[in-house]
Amino acid sequence: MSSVATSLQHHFADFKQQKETAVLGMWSFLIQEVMFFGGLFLTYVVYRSQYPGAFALASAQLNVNLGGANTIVLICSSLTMAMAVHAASKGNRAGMAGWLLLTIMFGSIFLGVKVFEYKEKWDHGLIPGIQDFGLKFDHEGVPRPTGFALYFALYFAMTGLHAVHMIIGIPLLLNLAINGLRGKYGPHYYTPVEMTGLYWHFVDIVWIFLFPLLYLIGAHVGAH
Amino acid sequence: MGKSFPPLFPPQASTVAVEVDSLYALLVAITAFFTILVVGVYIYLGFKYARKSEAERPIQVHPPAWLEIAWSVVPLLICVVLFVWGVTLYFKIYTPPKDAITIHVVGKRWMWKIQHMSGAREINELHVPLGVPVRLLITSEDVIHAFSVPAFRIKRDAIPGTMTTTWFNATKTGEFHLFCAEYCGTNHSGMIGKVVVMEKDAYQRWLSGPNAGQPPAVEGARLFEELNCVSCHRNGPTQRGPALGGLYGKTVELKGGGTAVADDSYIRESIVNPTAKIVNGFEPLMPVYLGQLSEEQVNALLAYVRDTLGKEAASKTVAPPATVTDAPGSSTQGTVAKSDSASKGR
Amino acid sequence: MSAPTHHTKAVVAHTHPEAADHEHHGPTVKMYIAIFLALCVLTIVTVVTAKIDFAHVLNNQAMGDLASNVVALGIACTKATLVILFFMHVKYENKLVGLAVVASVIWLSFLLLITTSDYMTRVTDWHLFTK
Amino acid sequence: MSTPHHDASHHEEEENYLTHETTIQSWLLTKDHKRIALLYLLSITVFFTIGGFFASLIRIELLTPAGDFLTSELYNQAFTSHGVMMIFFFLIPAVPAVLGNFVLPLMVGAKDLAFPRINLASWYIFMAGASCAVLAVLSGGLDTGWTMYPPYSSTYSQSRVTLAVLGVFIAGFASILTGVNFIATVHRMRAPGLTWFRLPLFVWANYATSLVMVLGTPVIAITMVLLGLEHVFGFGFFDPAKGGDPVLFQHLFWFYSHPAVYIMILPAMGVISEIISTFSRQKLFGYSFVAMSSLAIAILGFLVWGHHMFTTSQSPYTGILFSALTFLVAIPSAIKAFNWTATLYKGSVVWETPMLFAFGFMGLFLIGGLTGLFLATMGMDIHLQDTYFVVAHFHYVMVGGGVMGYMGGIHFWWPKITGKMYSQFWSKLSALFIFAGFNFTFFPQFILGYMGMPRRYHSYPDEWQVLNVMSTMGASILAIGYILPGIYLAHSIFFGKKAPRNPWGATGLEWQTSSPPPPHNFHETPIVTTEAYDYQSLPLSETPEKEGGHV
Repeated sequence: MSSVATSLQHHFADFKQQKETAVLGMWSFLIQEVMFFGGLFLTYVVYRSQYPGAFALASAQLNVNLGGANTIVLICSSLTMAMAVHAASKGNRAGMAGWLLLTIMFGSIFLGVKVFEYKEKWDHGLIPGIQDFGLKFDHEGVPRPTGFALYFALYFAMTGLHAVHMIIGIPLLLNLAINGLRGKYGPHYYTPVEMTGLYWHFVDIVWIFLFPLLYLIGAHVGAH
Repeated sequence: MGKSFPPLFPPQASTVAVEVDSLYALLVAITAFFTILVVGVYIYLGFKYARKSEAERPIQVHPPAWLEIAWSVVPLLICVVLFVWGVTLYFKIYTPPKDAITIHVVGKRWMWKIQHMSGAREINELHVPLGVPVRLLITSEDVIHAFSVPAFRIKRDAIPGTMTTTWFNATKTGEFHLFCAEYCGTNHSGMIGKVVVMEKDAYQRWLSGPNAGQPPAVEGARLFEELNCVSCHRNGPTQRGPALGGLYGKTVELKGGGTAVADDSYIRESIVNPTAKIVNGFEPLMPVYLGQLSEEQVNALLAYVRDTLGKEAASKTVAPPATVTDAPGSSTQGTVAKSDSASKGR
Repeated sequence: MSAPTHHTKAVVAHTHPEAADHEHHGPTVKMYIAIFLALCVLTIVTVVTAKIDFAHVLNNQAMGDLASNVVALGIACTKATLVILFFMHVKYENKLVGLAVVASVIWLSFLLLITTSDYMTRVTDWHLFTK
Repeated sequence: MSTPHHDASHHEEEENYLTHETTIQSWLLTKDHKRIALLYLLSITVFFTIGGFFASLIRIELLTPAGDFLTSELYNQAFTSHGVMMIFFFLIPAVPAVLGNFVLPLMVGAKDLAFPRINLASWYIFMAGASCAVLAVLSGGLDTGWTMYPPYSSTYSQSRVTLAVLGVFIAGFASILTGVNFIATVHRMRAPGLTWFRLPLFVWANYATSLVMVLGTPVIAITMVLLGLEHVFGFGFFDPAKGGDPVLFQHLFWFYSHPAVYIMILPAMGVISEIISTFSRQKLFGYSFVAMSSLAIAILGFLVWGHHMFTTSQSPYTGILFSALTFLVAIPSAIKAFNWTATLYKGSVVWETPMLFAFGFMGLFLIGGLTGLFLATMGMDIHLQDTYFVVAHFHYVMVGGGVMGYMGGIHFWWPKITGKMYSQFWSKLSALFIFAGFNFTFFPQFILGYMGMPRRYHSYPDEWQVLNVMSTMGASILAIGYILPGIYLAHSIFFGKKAPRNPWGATGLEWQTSSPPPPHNFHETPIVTTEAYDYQSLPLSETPEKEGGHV
């Protein structure tokens, strides 16, 4: 379909310039993503330092093993993404498409587990503003400490925005796989694959921090 | 102030007003000097070197390094002076003297509710004695407001969930504007009032006039019984929290390390959100009063703990029962640690 | 901030699209798998260590909390660094990309450190400054 | 900068970016940075008009002490709409997205911005955000103030908070994408030989601005998300009743919104550097100091946000840090002002319209910047915080600085953008009206502020009426000053004299191509061999008399 020649946009001198520009642009975009999540991390740091006990107690409501398994799933998707870029750089169309589909699969598993976890929170009434009886009293009717509800507000804001990023990423990956099979990319031009890869790895990194901050701070509370 | 037209300064009616105005005068002078200098030089050069022919190709001027350094360093030095004076003045404006009397201020859309410790209450008016330092403890019931008295050059935000402080010492009798300076909704510009500065004896008469009421410390004592605070915070078999006699202003040791000064803010927080700081040797058993008590009720309890219990001799408080002092440490745990090492609070 | 000007010149030098970078010097598959395994191991380590109550072990609440946080965040930072350097090829890109990563960390720390400095040093007892 | 003047032979009948395609589709789907700049120009002019309309409502209401022209609700909506429209939908995009978009690729000798499709997307995103905000204003209004402080905005306001928050959130991404585009363009798209220290200062200024846009804007985006979640679902992030702290919002908000002031002022400073150098035919005095001061302002500007919070419960220790860093920002600003003035020394100065705007900028920005020192001084700020002093200060910076720079830039590059010359008489009259009207409007507000008049007041004590009437009178003059360009600039498009390639005798690469430029900017990629502002090698044929005199 589209030949290599048309992949070079008119305002660039050559592929090297085009690729370097794209890489720089993508990293600039990722910087803003860091600051975007930064606002959430700040909110987390402030309230956790104010209500450490309530945060640990609230965190103990999460399933650490499930979260850990999901982390491994996301790391798998990062590996398959890296392999997809690698295959693209070698001009291996089928390989690239295959790795991308695997990435989509792992991403979907992650989101599926997330849906399951959200459902569990719904059942326990831990959703701020919507289904929040569990945020006010525990099952024995003892009032929750101040900060308990803030933890879940942060939990949903942080994991929710993370999930939104993945939901945006999956169609992008699918599009790449289709275009890849149609031969749009080759060893000289696979910038879109590489850029989407950067985005996907970034989303993975966000989770690498969300996991200990949200799941692990109450792990020893649950162990008692 | 005279009726000079148009007026340039609000009345100078507090001890800090003169210094604020002096600093202001310095800043105005700096602003005027640099504006006139730069604009003047700009106009002068603009006309002196006006283009005489279209073919003009002026020789490039290369700036000497000393000039660039000079006009970086001179503003820096001016800034250092302003910075130091500004910081000093800031602490002066916000640090009340030890002998200041306390008045509670609660902002609520769209009124200022004021309570004197003698029991007098007023709304949108603040009567104060001349020449006596007055400390204001400010909070809000709903949104953020700001308590502003231009004649005193003071302003402090009234923040819901937080207690802020400011103070003044009035130097002129008369009536002065009181404003809400932080936008608070529909009738923001109606949240105004006046500060009335009176001679000391006139103030005393006013206190016992028609605005008089029950002192907040008395109301606080009643609440202390009614809410059953007394059962846990009194020495005896039912004690489960720190005894409060002589507590005010002392440093307490906190569970998990660290200390806190039992100031107004600490006591307020310990009422509305008691799990935030647990005194060493106790368990977080106290119910949360966040949203359960009005700001006035919290202030009444605060006044009771500060003005009544706080004046009790600290010796009346004893260590909590031995059952809860099994943690390693000295026997003073759970009570006021009589250390003078002031902590910065949070 | 002064970015490498030689890049512009490099761009000018490369006028043949065909000659554009084919010198691929990214990580190998073997390295990817090694990184992946390291990430998995670190995940397991962080879960296991999180279940230890350091406060109980050290017999000190504050030190215990600190230890848990340092271990959890230390592992998270290590994992993130591995992903950034290898999966995201920063180790193999030019310095400007590295600068972008560093800048994002610095700006994030501006936001976090200065704001938390406020919460850690708030003054409620202004009598403290009374002479 | 000397380049081969290859296009001298065929510049009369040449196809340009305006004429090569004329369908509506060719405008709405254009990827040409010059056309996107014009789309932005049109849209922000509309938003400026809306914002100006609300400003006039405010000034009419304040003619009398009593609140008798508008109800409190309407007044509160008027100042909120004025602020939201002017800040998020006029000032922030004004210089970067219009002038930067048009001129920056030309200045670096590129055929377009690095990512043309993303550039177009940014305009659509901007319009989507603006539509939400305009809809919020029309469908019941917003009464939270542009600062949207909770818990008023989150819990108490009955107005269209959700829609407005969504609008600001969306529009933020337009700004981010513009920033990403500029950064990649400046790093990777410069013409051969155009090294960093040969770049025009407008490019430096826009580069610094882009850093602020990319590093700061996402924080307001997430803040809007948190506020939206709080308002719609009651998540409680800033609700003291749920353990939240309303002051945290102020930290998050000002982490962006203070640097946002530099998004408005930095590129305007870049415009002023271009204008002053061009109209005095001198290389900008202390070029590298001015370039570096842009970066210094961009970086230091991120570390001062807490000076908006000296009267809150913020720690006084953190306050000291913020105060000190705020004073530090004064240094690079002072360096700029002194170097601009010194540029005129031994120059060849003409007082064309852009130079008049630059002069206006100098005067107003100096007062704006120096009154910033009052507010950085902690003890002084207690008295001045949230009064009309602050209102006057930021109008001097953002309108006196930002809008003056924008107007100067529009008048400077108008011949390049449209290929037409505008009326010298009317444009100079407009510059005069704006300068005089502005001072008349806002200078009395400094005095009102020191008297203690709080901002956002619908009614006020009687003794302040005189100054308020003066302010309203000044605003009427200012309004005429802003309406005039709308007339004579529009007139020039149809009836103006044809503009030559380089009407001002300027040195930037944008003046080496025809007016208006061809669709791909340059017929041959220019090669740069000299530093910026090299008027020595400007050929005599470049002067207005030789080239512009006969058209």
